[in-house]
Amino acid sequence: MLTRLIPHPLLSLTLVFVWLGLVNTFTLGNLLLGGFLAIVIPMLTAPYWPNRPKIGKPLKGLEYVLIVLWDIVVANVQVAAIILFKRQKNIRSQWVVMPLELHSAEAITVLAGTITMTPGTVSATLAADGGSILVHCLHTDDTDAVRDEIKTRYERRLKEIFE
Amino acid sequence: MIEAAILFAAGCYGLALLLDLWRIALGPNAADRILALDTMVINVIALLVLYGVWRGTAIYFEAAMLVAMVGFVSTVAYCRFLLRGDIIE
Amino acid sequence: MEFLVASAVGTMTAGGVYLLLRLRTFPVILGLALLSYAVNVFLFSSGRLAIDMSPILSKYGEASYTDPLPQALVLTAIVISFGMTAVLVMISLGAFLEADSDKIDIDETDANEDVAK
Amino acid sequence: MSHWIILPVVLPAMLAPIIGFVMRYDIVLARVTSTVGTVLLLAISLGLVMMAADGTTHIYRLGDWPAPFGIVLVLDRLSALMVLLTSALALMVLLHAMASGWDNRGRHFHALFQFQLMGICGAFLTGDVFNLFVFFEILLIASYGLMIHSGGRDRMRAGLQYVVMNLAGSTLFLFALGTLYASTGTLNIADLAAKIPLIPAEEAGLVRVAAMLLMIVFAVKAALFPVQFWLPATYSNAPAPVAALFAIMTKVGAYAILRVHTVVFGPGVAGTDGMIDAWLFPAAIVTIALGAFGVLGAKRLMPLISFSVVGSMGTLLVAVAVFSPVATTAALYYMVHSTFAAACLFLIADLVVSRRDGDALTAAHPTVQNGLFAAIFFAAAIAMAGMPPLSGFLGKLLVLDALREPGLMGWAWTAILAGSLLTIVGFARAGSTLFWKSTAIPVLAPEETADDADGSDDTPPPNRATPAEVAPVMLTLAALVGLAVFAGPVASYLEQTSTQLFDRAGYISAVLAPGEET
Amino acid sequence: MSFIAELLIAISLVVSGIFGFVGSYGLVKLTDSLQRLHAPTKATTLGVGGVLIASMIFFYAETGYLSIHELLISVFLLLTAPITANFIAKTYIARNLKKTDLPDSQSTCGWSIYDDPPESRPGN
Amino acid sequence: MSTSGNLLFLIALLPFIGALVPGLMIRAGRNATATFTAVPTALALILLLTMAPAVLNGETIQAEIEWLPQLGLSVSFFLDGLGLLFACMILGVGLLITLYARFYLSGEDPVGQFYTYLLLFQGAMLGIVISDNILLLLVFWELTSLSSFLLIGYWKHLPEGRQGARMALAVTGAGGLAMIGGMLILGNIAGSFNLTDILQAGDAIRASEWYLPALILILLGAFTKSAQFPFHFWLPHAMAAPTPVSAYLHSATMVKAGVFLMARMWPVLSGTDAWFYIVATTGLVTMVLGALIALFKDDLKALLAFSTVSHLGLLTMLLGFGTEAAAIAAVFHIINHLTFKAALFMTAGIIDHETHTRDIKRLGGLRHVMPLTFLIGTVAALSMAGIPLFNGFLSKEMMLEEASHTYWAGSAYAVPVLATIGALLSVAYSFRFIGHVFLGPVRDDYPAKPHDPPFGLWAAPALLVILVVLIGVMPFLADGIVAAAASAVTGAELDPHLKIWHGVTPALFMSIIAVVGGAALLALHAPLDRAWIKARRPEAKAIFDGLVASIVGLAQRFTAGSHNGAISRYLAIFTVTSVVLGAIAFMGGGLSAPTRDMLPIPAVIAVGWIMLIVATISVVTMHHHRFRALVLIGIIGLTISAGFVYMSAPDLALTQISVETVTIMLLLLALHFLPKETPRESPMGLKIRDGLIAVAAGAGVGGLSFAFMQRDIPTISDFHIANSYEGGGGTNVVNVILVDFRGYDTYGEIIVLGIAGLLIYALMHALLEGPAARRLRNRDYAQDRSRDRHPLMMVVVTRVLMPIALLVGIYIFLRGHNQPGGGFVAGLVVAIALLMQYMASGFAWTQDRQRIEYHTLIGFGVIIAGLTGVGAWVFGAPFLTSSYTYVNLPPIEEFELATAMLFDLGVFLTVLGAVMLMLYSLSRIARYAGSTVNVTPMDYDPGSRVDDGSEST
Ligand code: NA
Ligand code: NA
Repeated sequence: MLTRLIPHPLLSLTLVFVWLGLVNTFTLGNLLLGGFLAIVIPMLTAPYWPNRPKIGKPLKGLEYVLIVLWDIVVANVQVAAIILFKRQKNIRSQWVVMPLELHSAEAITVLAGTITMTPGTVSATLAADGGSILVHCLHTDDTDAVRDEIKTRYERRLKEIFE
Repeated sequence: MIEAAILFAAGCYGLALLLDLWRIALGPNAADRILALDTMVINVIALLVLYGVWRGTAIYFEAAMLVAMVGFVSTVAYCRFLLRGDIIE
Repeated sequence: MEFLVASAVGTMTAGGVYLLLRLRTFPVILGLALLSYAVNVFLFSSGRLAIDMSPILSKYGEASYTDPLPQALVLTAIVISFGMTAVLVMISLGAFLEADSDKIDIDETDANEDVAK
Repeated sequence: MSHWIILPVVLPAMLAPIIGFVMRYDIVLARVTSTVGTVLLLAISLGLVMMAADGTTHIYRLGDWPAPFGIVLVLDRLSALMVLLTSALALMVLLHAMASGWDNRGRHFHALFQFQLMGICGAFLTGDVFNLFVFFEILLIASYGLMIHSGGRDRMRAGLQYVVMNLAGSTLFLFALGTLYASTGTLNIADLAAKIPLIPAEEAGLVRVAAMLLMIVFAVKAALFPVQFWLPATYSNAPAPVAALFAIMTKVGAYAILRVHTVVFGPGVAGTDGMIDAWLFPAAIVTIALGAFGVLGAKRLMPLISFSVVGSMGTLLVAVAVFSPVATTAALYYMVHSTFAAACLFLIADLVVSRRDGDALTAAHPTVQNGLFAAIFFAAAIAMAGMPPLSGFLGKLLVLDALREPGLMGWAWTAILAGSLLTIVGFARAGSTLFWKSTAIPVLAPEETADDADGSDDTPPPNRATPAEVAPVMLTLAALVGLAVFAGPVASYLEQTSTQLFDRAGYISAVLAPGEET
Repeated sequence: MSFIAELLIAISLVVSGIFGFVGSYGLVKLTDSLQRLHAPTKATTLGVGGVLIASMIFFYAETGYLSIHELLISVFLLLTAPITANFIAKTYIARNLKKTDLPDSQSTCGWSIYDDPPESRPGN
Repeated sequence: MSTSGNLLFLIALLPFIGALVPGLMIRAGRNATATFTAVPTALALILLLTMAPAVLNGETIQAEIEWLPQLGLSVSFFLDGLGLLFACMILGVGLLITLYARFYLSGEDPVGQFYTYLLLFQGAMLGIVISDNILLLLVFWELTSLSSFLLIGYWKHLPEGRQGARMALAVTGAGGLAMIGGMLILGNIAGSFNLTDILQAGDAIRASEWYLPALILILLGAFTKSAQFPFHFWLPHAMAAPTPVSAYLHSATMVKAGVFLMARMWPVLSGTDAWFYIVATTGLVTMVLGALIALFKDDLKALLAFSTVSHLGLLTMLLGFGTEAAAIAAVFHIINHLTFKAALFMTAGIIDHETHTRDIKRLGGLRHVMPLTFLIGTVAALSMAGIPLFNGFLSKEMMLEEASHTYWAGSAYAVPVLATIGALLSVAYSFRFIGHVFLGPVRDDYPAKPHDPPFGLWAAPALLVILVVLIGVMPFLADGIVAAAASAVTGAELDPHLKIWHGVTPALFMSIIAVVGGAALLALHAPLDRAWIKARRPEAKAIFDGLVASIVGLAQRFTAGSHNGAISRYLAIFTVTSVVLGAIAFMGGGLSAPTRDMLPIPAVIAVGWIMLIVATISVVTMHHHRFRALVLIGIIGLTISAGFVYMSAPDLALTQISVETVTIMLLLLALHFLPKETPRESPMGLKIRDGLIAVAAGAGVGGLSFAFMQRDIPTISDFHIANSYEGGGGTNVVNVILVDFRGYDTYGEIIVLGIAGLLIYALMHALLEGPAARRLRNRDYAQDRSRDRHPLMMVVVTRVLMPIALLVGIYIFLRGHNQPGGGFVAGLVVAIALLMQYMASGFAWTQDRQRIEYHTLIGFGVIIAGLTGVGAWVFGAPFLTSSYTYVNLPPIEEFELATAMLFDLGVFLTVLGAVMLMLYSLSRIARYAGSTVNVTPMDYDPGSRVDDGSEST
């Protein structure tokens, strides 16, 4: 029953925050309205999200977010430096193939997103069975190092969170 | 100080827009153009928020948010068109 | 500023008219799209230009507002031209699928050839 | 508070979604609803004509906002007349569409039809130029749907051209409205009429541009030279009942010229005085010539009728161009007449063409009821060409009589009379080929057709027209006869109508009067 | 408004402006389409982030309320930017590269641009 | 002296009532039809005769009903001597023709139609002669053209009939149209269209500067109708009609309408040099020419037709003389010509009927086999020749008498000589009719074996020749009617004494010359005929046909060339017209001095301007690459939206950007089916032309907006700002205008969208049911596609984004009344959210989970908006009157409820429904084009590898 009422609790919670963010003033009325919408909208959209991803450790999730945010800042500075100061001919871009241990679609998506947001890498495509990610690396000499860092820094954590 | 910073940021984004335009006009391939347009969208979002800060009002916020939303959708649509032909299969 | 707006309207109109006069449906659609941008800005400019005077009434004190009426007219015009564009797109698609040609002019000899095909 | 005035808009606007969205799987239900709605509309418009007959200008303030700030509907004799004309024509066309089965040859005919009526009635009733634009768009988009109803290659291509032309026209409309608002600060017709005369002639540049552009916009709808090119292909490729309904669409353009360019930029307004007439008149003359030449040169029946519509618009606009009450009376009479005449021709053409292999003007096996069709066609052609005893002749006489000013007479009379001659000859050639020459070809019995080894077996043997199919044509003819027989009373209503139209002060004070509804 | 607030706002704006510019500069400077992909998708997110932070501080300093709706735009961009980049990359690959230009997927299937997904489900 | 006689209405109406009879009676057989057709005619004649004594006494009988008083058109009739004469002729001969036709027409001919047309014609003709209103006269005049068109074309399977009918209609129709002009002028000069009034105003009319145009126009009508040179050529071709028609229309009645008109207008128009020279000369020329041609016609009916032309010329000439004596002669000759010519036509019909030929060269000797016909024909022909003791002699004598003392341009001989030649030729062809048809030996090669016809056929001509002889011997019998008619023509009391012997006058000599000369000429006929056949002369029919063909050809070429389906040219003309007329309009006015200072240009705005200009120019230069053009359009939309934000129009910005996105989606969906490139086919000249037009239009529009942006004016929107909050309950004035002040516009606008949805849906069905569907099926859209249709990442992100986007949509909807936003933008945002889902997981999968049909959404939207408007009626307020209230529900803070929001909900639903229905329709077409249906939300869910029991289906 509760699953039917709130099919995706995390989504509902997000929606309440988004609503408060939208109206940008915290009042009881807004909270009630936000809460109401946070229940109604996921109910309406539930058919489009048939499965319910398991989030094993939400606190790990928070840790992951903070790490990624920090990495994004760093990535920006690094990439900015490459763009501004490196000569074109000295930029060595390479493909990196990332075999995946993750199976959850949500986890794979987060990983791919993280790769794109972090140092000098863009996830270009997935294998048709979701078994690996093709990553484009802006500038590196050691593709294995890149792969390993992604594996240890992100994939391991995501595996903990989602599985 | 804020005024100056706003002016600086606006100048940066203005230049950025021109560079985006340069890339869209020259291409050479479609992916470049889509990328440049997407960048342009993001620069415009920044400018809209910047304008809100400058005028000290929040009424331009929705515009920025909406631009973010539709910018995403249209970028995906442009890509899907090139990838699959039919954007809604 | 006024000059920029006016010249932009003029340029978009010129571009729109040029494309409107092309011989295939797609450029014509693009032309009408450009024209509708142009006419929207034109209509908007009939309320004169104003910076940061959005016609959203402030609850505090006196403020001056730009003319809201042309904005409302432009909104109506945008919506209508959206509906029209959708219809135009669909009909041009229909004409293309029926005739197997996206020429916009109907040429008698051309039409006969098509039938012969 | 009388809500009658808005009923011609609200009734179809409420019925159309019900037909289109609720009853969309049941043609019978749609037919019944559509018919009941149109009959009601006719009854309402009769009521409105009676309401307006006493000469009062009735105002309906939408949203209860006073003019010029809100939108008002204005019911005077002219708008009442136009609404009545629309609904009467609509009923005839609807009956034909149902009897001939046209309405079932594609989706959503009835919903589009009701929306079309809503748009037309709204355009006639509004007292606001921007709202006029909105209702133009409604009637146009509905007409796009009706135009391409049931599809097909030629219709689709012609429909595309129709849409493109009108989108260009709508764009110009907005440019004109922007200019108008920018130079007057108002959109209400009465308010414009009050403000524009105050603009001194030497500062009237912008207003003049607006007036001129508006005239071109309306001219596109009214098929005036040089923006008439779209009409023949559109009308001749539209489904016949739709073409018949379109007979009123050109009149919307003429109406708009009458309303706006009489009340707002009318005679005596310093800034725009004489500007419109100077262009409208020669353009109308050329339009007559184009129509007449087209009738004579047409190789197919539907274009022939379409060109006769062009010619009739020319005659109508020649009278409009004078901008005097007498000429306007003539124009109005001719407008009513030519609407029914065009509709009658398109409907009879449908009866004939649907029983032949296309509308080419060549001799073919005569249809089963050759004599009947020939007689109706003859009568309709007489009306359209302006031969007695039907209303066309009286309309033409009125127009000629109204154009007695020495400067205009030579051109106008020559054009109208020579145009009539070419039209008569064109119709005579067409009719004698279609109905007379065909009798030289023996009628094929149905079984012979079936035995025909040439493989022309895809044309079904011609079937007899049912009374229901013939009745609408007869109704249009009856309208023409009625218009001729009761020409006196009709003309006296129209005389009062044009007097009221030219009473600008009366219009302004009625619309802008504060408070009480009249 | 406190000096600290002003300073923070100014710094955020300047940082934002720099990154905004660099993103587009990279777009023009880099010669390879895949390289260009790195420039705007990274730099502009932080660029916009900077303005948004500035805006938040500004409104907090002005009104005393914490305005959080700026965060929504950031969240939105963070969610969508990877997808956008992914699509653009695929578009480039699909239109400009051959299957052999890419390394092996090291999985049971090839890259999804060129290979169909496995027939793991009935009706798929 | 005039008396009112409402019987006139009945008389005028009877033929038209009679026209209905054959249609009913034809079921009862031919005899019944003929009999009952005769009844109304007979009745009318009897009624007419009851009035005759009064008219002969000099009274006029009048009756009037108003018809179109605004024009001065009334149904008014009057009967005077002239009218009486003609009316009697029309009805009397009508009766005879009814009888004759019954026996003449064959069993295969549709007799009912014939009598209907005949009576229509009779009514029209009768109307002409008793009309007291010249506009009414015009009505009947044109009706005779129309009904004669039907009668001439009666044998519709014969090309001669059709062509003859069209020619007659064209010529007499043209004349009729000219006459309309003439009559209108005449009425304007006289100040009335009533004939009796006009007849009083002769002096004023002749003095008017408009006299000559009126005269010429009216005479054009009369001359064409009465087949006067050079319009005479249609009459012989009208002989394709059945003989009863020829006898009735083309000898007795219709062709006399022109003569009648000249007689009718005689008091008004005659008496001037113009009248004399135009009318008399035309008549004279026609008389001689007609007679000459008649002499060489071998077809009996053609001979009679040209003889009729000649006699009509004679009448015209007499009227042209403008003297009272001539008028008397004309009136008398009208009667005489009627009697002998109708009899002759009937005789010709009998001969044709019996021998199956009308070719004089194949006839001869009929005297022996058809004695009765011979008798009738000979008497009539002798009268035509002007032989004494027959009535033709009397009036011809009077004509020659008048001619003998008429001067033409100072010459005393021109008219008498030519008149004599005319008479001579007339004698010749009359004798030829007798000699070559009846006299001579009996031939054995008649196409049929001739004998005298049954009584029904010869009765009518016999009656007529009895009149020929009676009047010829006792002319005083006609005194009364001729006096009455001639008095009516001249407007003077005339009392002619018709007698056989006028003494030895010049006319007698001329007559003798004519008879002797005519006989001599006939003797020389054979060689003359050979010479005539050899001679080259203009063939009127060929000239006319050539003229018509060239006008038709010209019209065809012109129409096909001008309306050639080249919409791009139509649009070019439209644009040029707008620009040129706009410029002219502007230059006729002027501008006030600028009142506004221009706003400064910040650098970023200048950048925006550059983007807009570059993008626009790029769209134009790169439009051949359609996809690229769409990307560039994206820039324009984005820039304009940003510009709206800058220029205080946040609502516009929101709307513009979301509409633009949806529009681009639609264009992309459509482009999928269309060619991806536009061929480069415009020649350079065209490009330059279009470029010039475009620049002119752009300059015009830009200049216009630049002009008004520099000038301030007071506008009505101060009211809106002042009343938005108090009256409309909202602080977003733009939104309050949209849903309240001008909610009616918005109502219209959502209806446009609703219609668009309907239309697109209907069109989709039409396409999928037509040949387009086949084309779609055969087309392969699958080339070089990427293999991933529904990428995993997109699907996952959409699952989070869509609910957020929906939330944003609701937010924008709820705040619209007070802040930027509203139903329209909200509808688009929600549509975009759904669109995201469609793009991620595909059409079919998403559609399967769709619970509300888009049709229903539109319907509800339009109905809700409408009902909100109608709801105001309950409170006695006009449509769309809004009301609002503030609700205080503790513990929630106060919030506003406004009916305008309900209206906005209607807007929201319609927009959402319409957009989705459009996308749905396009997708259905795409699916039809061969895309397979996906059953899963993403291409492949890697999660399914480990836990197959997941609930993902
Ligand atoms: Na990125
Ligand atoms: Na709004």
